[in-house]
Amino acid sequence: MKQLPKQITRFIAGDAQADRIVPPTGYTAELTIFAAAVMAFLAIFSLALSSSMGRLADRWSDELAQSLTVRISAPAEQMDAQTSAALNVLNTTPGIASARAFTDEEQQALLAPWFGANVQIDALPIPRLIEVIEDDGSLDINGLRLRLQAEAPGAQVDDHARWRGPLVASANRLRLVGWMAILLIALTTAAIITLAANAALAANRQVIFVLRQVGARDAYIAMAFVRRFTLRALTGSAIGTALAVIFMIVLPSGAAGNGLLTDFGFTGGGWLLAVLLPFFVAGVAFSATNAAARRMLRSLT
Amino acid sequence: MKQLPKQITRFIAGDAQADRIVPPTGYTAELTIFAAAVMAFLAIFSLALSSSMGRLADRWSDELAQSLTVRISAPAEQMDAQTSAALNVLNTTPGIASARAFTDEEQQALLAPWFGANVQIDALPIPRLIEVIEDDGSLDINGLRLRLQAEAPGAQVDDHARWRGPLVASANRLRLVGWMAILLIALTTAAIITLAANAALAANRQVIFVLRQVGARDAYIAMAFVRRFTLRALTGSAIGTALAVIFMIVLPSGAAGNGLLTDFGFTGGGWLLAVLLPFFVAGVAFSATNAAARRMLRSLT
Amino acid sequence: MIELENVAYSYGGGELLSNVSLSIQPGSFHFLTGPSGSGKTTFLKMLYGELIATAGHVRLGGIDTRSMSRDQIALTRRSIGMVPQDTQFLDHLRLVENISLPLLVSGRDTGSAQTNLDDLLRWVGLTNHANAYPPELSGGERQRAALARAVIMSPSVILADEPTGNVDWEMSQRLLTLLVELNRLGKTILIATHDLTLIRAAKAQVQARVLRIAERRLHLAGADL
Amino acid sequence: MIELENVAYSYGGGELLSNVSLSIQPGSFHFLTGPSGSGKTTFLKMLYGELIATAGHVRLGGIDTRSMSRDQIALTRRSIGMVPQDTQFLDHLRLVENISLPLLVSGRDTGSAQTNLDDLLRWVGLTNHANAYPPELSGGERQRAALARAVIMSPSVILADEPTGNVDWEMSQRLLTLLVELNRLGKTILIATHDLTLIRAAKAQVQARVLRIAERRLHLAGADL
Ligand SMILES: Nc1ncnc2c1ncn2[C@@H]1O[C@H](COP(=O)(O)OP(=O)(O)OP(=O)(O)O)[C@@H](O)[C@H]1O
Ligand SMILES: Nc1ncnc2c1ncn2[C@@H]1O[C@H](COP(=O)(O)OP(=O)(O)OP(=O)(O)O)[C@@H](O)[C@H]1O
Ligand SMILES: [Mg+2]
Ligand SMILES: [Mg+2]
Repeated sequence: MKQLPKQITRFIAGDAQADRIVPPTGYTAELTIFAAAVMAFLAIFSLALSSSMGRLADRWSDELAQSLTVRISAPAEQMDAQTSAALNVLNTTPGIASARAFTDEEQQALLAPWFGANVQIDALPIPRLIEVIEDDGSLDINGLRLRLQAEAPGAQVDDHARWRGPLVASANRLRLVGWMAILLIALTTAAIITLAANAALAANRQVIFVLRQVGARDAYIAMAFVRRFTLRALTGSAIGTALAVIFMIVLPSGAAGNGLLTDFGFTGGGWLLAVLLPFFVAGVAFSATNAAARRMLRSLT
Repeated sequence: MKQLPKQITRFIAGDAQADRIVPPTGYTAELTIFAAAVMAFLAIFSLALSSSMGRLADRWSDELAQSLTVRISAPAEQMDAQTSAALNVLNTTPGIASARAFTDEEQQALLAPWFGANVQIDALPIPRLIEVIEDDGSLDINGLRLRLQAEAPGAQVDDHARWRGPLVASANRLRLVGWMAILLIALTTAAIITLAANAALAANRQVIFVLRQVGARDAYIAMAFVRRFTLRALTGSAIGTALAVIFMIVLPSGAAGNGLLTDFGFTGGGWLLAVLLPFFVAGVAFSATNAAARRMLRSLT
Repeated sequence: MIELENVAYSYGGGELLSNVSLSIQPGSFHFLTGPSGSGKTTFLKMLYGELIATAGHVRLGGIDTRSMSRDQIALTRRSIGMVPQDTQFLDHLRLVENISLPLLVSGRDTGSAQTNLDDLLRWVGLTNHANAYPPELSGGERQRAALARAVIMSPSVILADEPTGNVDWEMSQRLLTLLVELNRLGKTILIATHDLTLIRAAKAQVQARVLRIAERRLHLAGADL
Repeated sequence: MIELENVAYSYGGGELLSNVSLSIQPGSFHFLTGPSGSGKTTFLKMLYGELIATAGHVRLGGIDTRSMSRDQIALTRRSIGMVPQDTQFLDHLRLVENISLPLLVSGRDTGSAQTNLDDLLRWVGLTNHANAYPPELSGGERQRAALARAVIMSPSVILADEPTGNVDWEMSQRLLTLLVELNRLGKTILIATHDLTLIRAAKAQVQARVLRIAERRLHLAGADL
């Protein structure tokens, strides 16, 4: 294990002379670098999309948690009694984290759009509003309605704010699409690199034949090709990743607010993934080329 | 021109004997088909994303167009006069398509969330609401406020519904990202096919040399390769397109409502583009291979 | 008719061949000799449009190869059979298909050449290998296949570059007989070889001129060969 | 020491070689002849681990090639210099690099072999082409380069498959002299050739046995050659 870093250094530094035995493979080289770059670019973008959508879904879910309102319409003298009865019911209902009556100031603020800021709220027969915060999805709204009807006849449950539910579902689905795209891109990268490595090896059959003929061992021949392809894949995907990151940074960040993509990009974990991506691609290239080289070698004596 | 269909038929049917002169190119063949398929798949998805986002942005923009409300709070006896004065101002303001006072029933419906459905609206000192529909973005809200202050002192302009603005911007940006992805994918496809064609031609240098040696014309040699690659690209991208379309159809369509992706997919024009995509890819393959073949041929006598 | 007028060739360094003038009459039989590396292959390639003289004129059928279009060169090659020194084939096609390749690429019917093809295979001793793929052939078999491919179109000129380098004496006599027969039918023959015994054997059967490359020039060898 | 015991080889059809037994002593000089397609190349490939006998045993240094691992074959090849009939090189490397390739792949210092390399290039007449790329060489030059590559490691066995098929008489004498010299230094030499004059010339310089393949069997040719 202590040898590993040395091995890696040697792998990257390579043996300048041994390297020369593999011809510059021209188009397959460009193909590998290019494909690795594009795939890394697309992967980073999908990752950012997934990650943004994930955060959006989380935020909207949080807002949804406060989406239930109970409205008590009752004659002024019964108002307080019914309010505390309703609060009682709510605080003993499973699935509800907390329930709290709005203060007069809060009610006034809510109504401002309709009446203007200078309305005298006490002069109006305004219902009392109770803000309910759910704690998970387990709240049984119909059961709650029945219990409230019994305890506080003037109480009405209003979940009109639930309209954001489908939005959350959509954001979650976009996140899923993002992850699927990443998976697809990873598979494609592996496949393209494998095919490119195979194509290069097939094109270099003569080289491999000559090397075997003059007494080269399989490991020596395979390593020469593997090094080439791994370094190419690493280079390509590093370029693609860097371009994608730069692109995301300079992408105009749009209007502030709760927009969909105003915070398009990564959080900490995403950055880590972005840094690891080129090494992942290099790893794929390493094993693909190694397998292809061994297979080709076995077909020659 | 009348000859064109015949030429195309001949191109696809090919010359079975002439075809054999090009060896089955193994890995580059698989590479081309695979790359074309994946790229078509991704392109269709990006197209669907763009198209969905476009529709979403359009719908939200439409809703935004009705996002302005004017509220008239005035003593009951001045209400009608101020309302018609305000309507007057609104109807002569540039950038406003129409303005219309809500009826009592509409106002009651709007207030229902706050007071319940059985509130007696005439008993309340409720302001009159005027729904304003903008026609483009040219409305000068501050100018409008000043004019209204002069004509109808009780009028207040409320554009609180504008909160969806950033959402529309975001949807538009997602649409843009989708188009950028399509562009990137198109460029990548062209590049991968070009590189694969070049790699295959480089690997077949001996074949081309022998053919020239025995008296084959450039056009004959080039066409053999071009046919191969074009048909491969067509096959690959048709497979990819078909898979993407099937995938989109079976993708669970999620909750109904105004979700982001509940109508993820194409409208008419999108379907047309999907059908055309494989032919576009085939066209790219045709010109890329032709250019590569001509280039390689010129390097041999 | 092949004409060379003050031809020179250089691969970029000094001139390999200088001031070569020659006229090869239709129906004539020529040998080309010279030490290894003297330029025999280079010379043949010029007669074939694969290399263009760096100075002077090489005229095939009266047209300077330098002014020929690529298609003209392709068409000219259909009347020239070339046996290259390093024989190359389409490795994915069987031997018969490789031998009839010139017919295929020129759009001729390969069926009508069938008897011709069978006779040819028998003569060069490859009947048993008709369905083999080129990598399955021995060195001498490849050389014989290349000769068969060169003559299948019944070209008016046959250029052969060391056609007997890998075959035994008996087989080289057989191949020579084939070329002599073709010459009697009016074909022009030019053979580059370092095998002096082959030249001597040929001279017994046909009137052949021997050209020798020495010190960048083309000489006509005397009767001492 | 190379030993063959009841060896047979078949490419899938009938047997090409049958019942071949032979023992090649270290330091011996052998020629292998036979008509084109008789199996000379096939025979050499078996002595080299490229083909494995379909019956019988081929033992190199006492070990049956059939039971050798791939790495063992690679290592064995470092003590066998092979001049193949169809010479192949790494076309992206210069001639000197190609000739020293065996040193490179076996991890030996190419620097120490420098004088050796220079002498060798001079002997095979390729000093002027040291920096050329293989596709820029003539047929004979390639063959000479292959011989140089085969002997650069000073292997104990040298197998040469038609090493003079593309060179003129003088050059073939030069190459023969090189091989005779190496034989005098104790190397085992086996040359497959159809060139009987080469064999005769060699017999004047060295005690050589001539093997002939005929009708699937290996015969020892008499003194009549
Ligand atoms: N493509 C090339 N670039 C540079 N030099 C070349 C090229 N091809 C051949 N030469 C050089 O030109 C010289 C003549 O080569 P050519 O093949 O014509 O010789 P040759 O007479 O046919 O020899 P041989 O009998 O060995 O076949 C050689 O020294 C060779 O190295
Ligand atoms: N890979 C192969 N598959 C099938 N048959 C083969 C293969 N290689 C060679 N042969 C056949 O085996 C026979 C012997 O081939 P080999 O190359 O050993 O002959 P050779 O004696 O070296 O001939 P030459 O003097 O022409 O080089 C030939 O008839 C050839 O067609
Ligand atoms: Mg030559
Ligand atoms: Mg042989």
